[in-house]
Amino acid sequence: MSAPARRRLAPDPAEAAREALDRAALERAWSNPAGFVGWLTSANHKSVAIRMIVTAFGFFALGSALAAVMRLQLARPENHLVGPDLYNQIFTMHGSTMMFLFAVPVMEAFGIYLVPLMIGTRNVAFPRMNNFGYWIYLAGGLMVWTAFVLNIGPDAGWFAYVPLSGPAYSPGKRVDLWAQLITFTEIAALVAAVEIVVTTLKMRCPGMSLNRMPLFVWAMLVTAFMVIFAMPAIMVASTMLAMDRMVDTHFFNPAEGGDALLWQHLFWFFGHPEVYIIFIPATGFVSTLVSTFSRRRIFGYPAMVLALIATGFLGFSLWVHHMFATGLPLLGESFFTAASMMIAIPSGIQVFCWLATLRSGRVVLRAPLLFALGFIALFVLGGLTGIMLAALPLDLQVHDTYFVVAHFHYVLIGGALFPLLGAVLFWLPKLTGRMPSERLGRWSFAVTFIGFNLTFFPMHLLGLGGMPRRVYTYGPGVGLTTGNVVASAGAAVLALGLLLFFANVAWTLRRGAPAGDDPWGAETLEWATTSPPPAYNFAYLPTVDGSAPLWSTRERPVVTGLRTDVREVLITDGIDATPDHRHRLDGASIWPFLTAVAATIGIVTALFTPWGVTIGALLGLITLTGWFWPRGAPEHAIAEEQP
Amino acid sequence: MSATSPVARARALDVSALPTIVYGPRAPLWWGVLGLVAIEGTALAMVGVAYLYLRQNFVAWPPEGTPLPRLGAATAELIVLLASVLPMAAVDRFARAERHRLVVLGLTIGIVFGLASMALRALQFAGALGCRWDSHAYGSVVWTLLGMHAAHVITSTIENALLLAVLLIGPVERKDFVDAHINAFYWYVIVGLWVPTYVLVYLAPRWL
Amino acid sequence: MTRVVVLVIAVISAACSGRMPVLDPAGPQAGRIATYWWVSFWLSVVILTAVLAFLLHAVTRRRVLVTPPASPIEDVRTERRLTLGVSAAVGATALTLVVLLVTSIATGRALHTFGGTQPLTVEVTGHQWWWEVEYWDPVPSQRVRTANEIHIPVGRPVLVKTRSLDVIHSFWVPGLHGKKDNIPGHPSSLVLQADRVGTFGGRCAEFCGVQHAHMQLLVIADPPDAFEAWLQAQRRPAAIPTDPAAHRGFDVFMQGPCALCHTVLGTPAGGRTGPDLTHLGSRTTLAAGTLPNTPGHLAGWIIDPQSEKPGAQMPANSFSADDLSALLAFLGGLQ
Amino acid sequence: MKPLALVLCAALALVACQREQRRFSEVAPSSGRPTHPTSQAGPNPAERNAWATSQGKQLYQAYNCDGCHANGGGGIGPALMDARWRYGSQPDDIYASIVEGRPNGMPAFGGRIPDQQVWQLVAYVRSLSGQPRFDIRPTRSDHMAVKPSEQARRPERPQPASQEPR
Repeated sequence: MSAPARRRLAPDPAEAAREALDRAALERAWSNPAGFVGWLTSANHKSVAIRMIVTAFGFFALGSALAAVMRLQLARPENHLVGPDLYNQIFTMHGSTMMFLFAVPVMEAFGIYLVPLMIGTRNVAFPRMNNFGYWIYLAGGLMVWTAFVLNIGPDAGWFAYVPLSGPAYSPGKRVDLWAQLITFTEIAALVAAVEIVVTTLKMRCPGMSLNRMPLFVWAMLVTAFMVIFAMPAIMVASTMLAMDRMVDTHFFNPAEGGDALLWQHLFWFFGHPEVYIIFIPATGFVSTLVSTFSRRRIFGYPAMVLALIATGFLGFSLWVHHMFATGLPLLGESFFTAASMMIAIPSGIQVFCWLATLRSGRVVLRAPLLFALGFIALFVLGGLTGIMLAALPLDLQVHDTYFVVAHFHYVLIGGALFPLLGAVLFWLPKLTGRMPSERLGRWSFAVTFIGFNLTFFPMHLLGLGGMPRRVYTYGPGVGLTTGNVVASAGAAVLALGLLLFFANVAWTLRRGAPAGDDPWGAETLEWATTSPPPAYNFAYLPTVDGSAPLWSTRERPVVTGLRTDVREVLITDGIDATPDHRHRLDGASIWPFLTAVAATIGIVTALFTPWGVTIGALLGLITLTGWFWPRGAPEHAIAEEQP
Repeated sequence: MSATSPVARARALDVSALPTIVYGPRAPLWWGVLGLVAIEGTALAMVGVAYLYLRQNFVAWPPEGTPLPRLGAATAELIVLLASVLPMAAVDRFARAERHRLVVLGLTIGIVFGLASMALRALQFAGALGCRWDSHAYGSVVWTLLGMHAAHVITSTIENALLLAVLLIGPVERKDFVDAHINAFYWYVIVGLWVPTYVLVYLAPRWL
Repeated sequence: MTRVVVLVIAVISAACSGRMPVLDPAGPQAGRIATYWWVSFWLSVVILTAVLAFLLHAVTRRRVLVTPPASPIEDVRTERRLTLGVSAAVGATALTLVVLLVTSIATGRALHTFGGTQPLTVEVTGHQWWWEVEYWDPVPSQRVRTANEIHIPVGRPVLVKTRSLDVIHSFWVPGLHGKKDNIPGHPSSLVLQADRVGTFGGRCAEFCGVQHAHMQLLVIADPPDAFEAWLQAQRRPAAIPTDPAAHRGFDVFMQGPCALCHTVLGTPAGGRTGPDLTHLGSRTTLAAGTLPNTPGHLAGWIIDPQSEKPGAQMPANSFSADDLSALLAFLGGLQ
Repeated sequence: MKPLALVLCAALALVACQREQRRFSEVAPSSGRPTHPTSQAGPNPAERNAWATSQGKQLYQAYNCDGCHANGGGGIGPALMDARWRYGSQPDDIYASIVEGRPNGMPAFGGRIPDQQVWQLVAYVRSLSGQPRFDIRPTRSDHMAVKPSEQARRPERPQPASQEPR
């Protein structure tokens, strides 16, 4: 069992044979059951993550289709393509889908795929929870999209401001569906966040102290902490909303001492960190891409880490800049203006460090890097308009106009989607074992970049021209036609660019050249294993002594002595990653799926009657009993003490 | 390229001598429960903030026509919960020593305390608050605070009961003791959360 | 890249040909905000240009077009230079932010101050989906209630009190000032002033339901004496029409559906659900800026409001042709 | 799996569309004034639609019904949230009460309130005593109102009350 690592070069045939034996044993221990049931039960972080990424991009396609319909509707004044009722459902679904069903899940999915590989371990800390999280996420998405298809889509905006979203002004089940969507997606997001925190803190390979962690892992760690402290606010708020709507509580009823602003405080206490929850993983992508393709480690690693942490903290202190127009006390507004502007400093540090890395490295201009460079340009522009919005006086003018729409699409598409697309191209060889087309990659970047700017730059001017958000039409002759026409035309170009991108992905899957372990010459541990990685990730867990393990020329020992016949991983100390104990992970199981089904039944029933909560809890009790009931694993019995 | 290059057998890091069962912050599950606690604590804190925020909208607190919440059942529950820390601390300790019978005994006592707490909570819902959840915003927020915390008491008691069943029916595994000690940890948090909840719901109206 | 620049310039020039009320201020409040806009705009242009130039320079220099070389590069002297550079850039960022912060706070304070003149107080209530406007006066009978159009005197500050009884709306007249939300349970206010005669478009800026798009208003700045004359005229109740057609319209109005929701001062009609129609004829638009106020549009609106403004609270009505023309005669007379 | 999902969706669609549809653009003629109530065949469509019932609730205020009937508790007019129905509890009966008026003060609103809105009012009036299905009935208002809300009320079994006024 304790053979030294022989990955590519194995001069000693005896050791090569031993490694082959170990791999065969690991394969048996870590592989999932085959077939449909295996698909439901998977406890492999990679297959769950890929599923989640594919699902998230599916919802992205749906959300984009809605965006296309909105651009068609707004392509000319007083258009009658969709009426106001449908339009309101469309923009609500667009926002909710993109935020809750695409951006957050896809970032966490990348974290779940990459973090165990990057820190050199075999799986995430709670593999069954991981599977549960995926099914809950899928159920939430399917529920709300089914409702939308049935013309019961939520229609009060992704922010669902009360009293508009309350019982008196949103009758029917539309907003209830939105509130339950929140329940679903927040459970999924929180599960993934805890997963990532514990995996990162307890499962890093020996030697990977916190100050040697890849920046992407740092980014995911900060993100996961932000999720843990931000999402409860929206869960509480949406639960209050659901109770106001269903069991007559008065949280938001001004006539009975409730308060409409309470909703806004709770919502934005989540809503603003949410933006950073999407953006921080993207900075992790960019750091990885910039470092790899500059052929040097990222400049200013400690500053980058501190900037991430500072962003994480500051992100919680500026929610009120979404509420400047509500008329809060002046002093408070000045504080929140200052805090909102201050967050530009950590963002600035990151941008400057990337520029310094590019400037001092030897740039290899490959397609994934192009997306990262596009990100820098767009994000700086979006950041600058963000600083404008942080200023109370200017915010009073452009708040809730297309200027804001332009701003947040620059920071969310420019700041998160571009790095994400770059990341997809970059890690596609690892995920699939095949190289994407460089040429298609470059074309898709160019078309997407141009299309994006054509679509969203004019929106700045539309906002200054007085066009508010969330209107289904506008009058002719008020100076809004040109900008809207250009934006709609740009949307077509943007759609073409995205289609090219996904065509590239499809081409890669069918025709891509074999990638090899490390086609980009990257530095982090996921490139030290095969592409795609085996179920157990590494035959022997690596150890590291620096921050760019694959670029180090020093020889490092590998970990031996972990059992290969069961799913055993090495748990290390949280700070300096010294080996602490061996831990057995749970294997594949149907119960997480059944628990997700039980929860779904409960949550959906709760749309109609409060008894749904009880029903869901009872069903959940049954499935959780099945989940945790021991099934006589002899190697854990007291009698059989391990050495 | 160290991780991909051949290494001498002597330089391999052999971890086979490391333990497989550990307790406390060394165990990943402990951290997982800590994450859960952070989430639930934040959620409860948010409702607490909402309570204080809604206070501003009222002249009197509780609002006129609503009596002050009665202290009896809640204070009794506070005592029960604080006392329940003792058996659960025993579970914690005996679990680390893998003392099967004593853990079973401690859990049983813990469950009895949990049931007592639930009964006392039911009494509070039945009348101690002096209003319904749909009376006014005050009613909504105090019912929610109590309800959220009650959900935790119920969850944790059920968890203890399940674990007790596992320990009684078997086959008992060593990791069940890790679970037992983590249940104790979770129970401490629930007792800890009852203190600010109690203060907000029952004492704060007397001061605010 | 050039293509992009050319396109962007084309877009900007195309869009700038339209009117941009935010950048075309007509009063001191909007003026101060526009000044702040230009400060931050030019600073942003400088920063963006600098970053993009540096980025282009960085990636075009020392480029490797082949597959990655094996050994990455880093050397101590370069690192020190980079540290200096990055620190300087961060320092400059902080400095810029301080400048912006101070300017922003100063601008914000200035927005709350106004000259010694006694402001005119107007209470604006947002409804789904129209604006109720009340000119405040210590004598209740002197108060004036109208809808969707606010006349103000040039050169005098106007205290706009915002409130709402249903959902959240936001009062926004970009040529004069920024927004202020109308939130149920949270009355608020802002002070604006017009420095020139003119008509300024405004609208609801907070999503408020199905017809948020058609919740507009007009602010009409008149010379002070013209304003006083207008206000006096608005105080007069409507006269019972003597003209037979209009009188028949009056009957239709009072006995038909209209009076259930609308008020006409001086008549039995006292509904408060819809806009006050006492001086409907003096207004320029119908249905909160949805239609111009012409007899044809008014007729269409009365018969079938839902095709122009689907979801509006006004129901469809059926009148005989005679009744309708009589009603229009009556409504046209409400000057 | 798939056919089952399809069937489920179809069933949902049937149930859902009816209770959720929002029909703004019905160019409904005003209710006939002096004629018989256009008592339609079958039950009131508004009563199977949560949005329409909620519109009825808004109209109940807009048309000042609460001026006499209060929030269902009665005042000048009779209570609407109890089980006593002087002129019948069926939608058609309530329609007739609104359109034709009733002795002792209930005015005739025929010709003043469009038909569609009358039916919405009928649905709401019946929901005051818990008649329509529970997930159609509105929940709490955004103003001071009788508790519990219409949805939380236990449905009353309507009993025709004696004809003489109370």
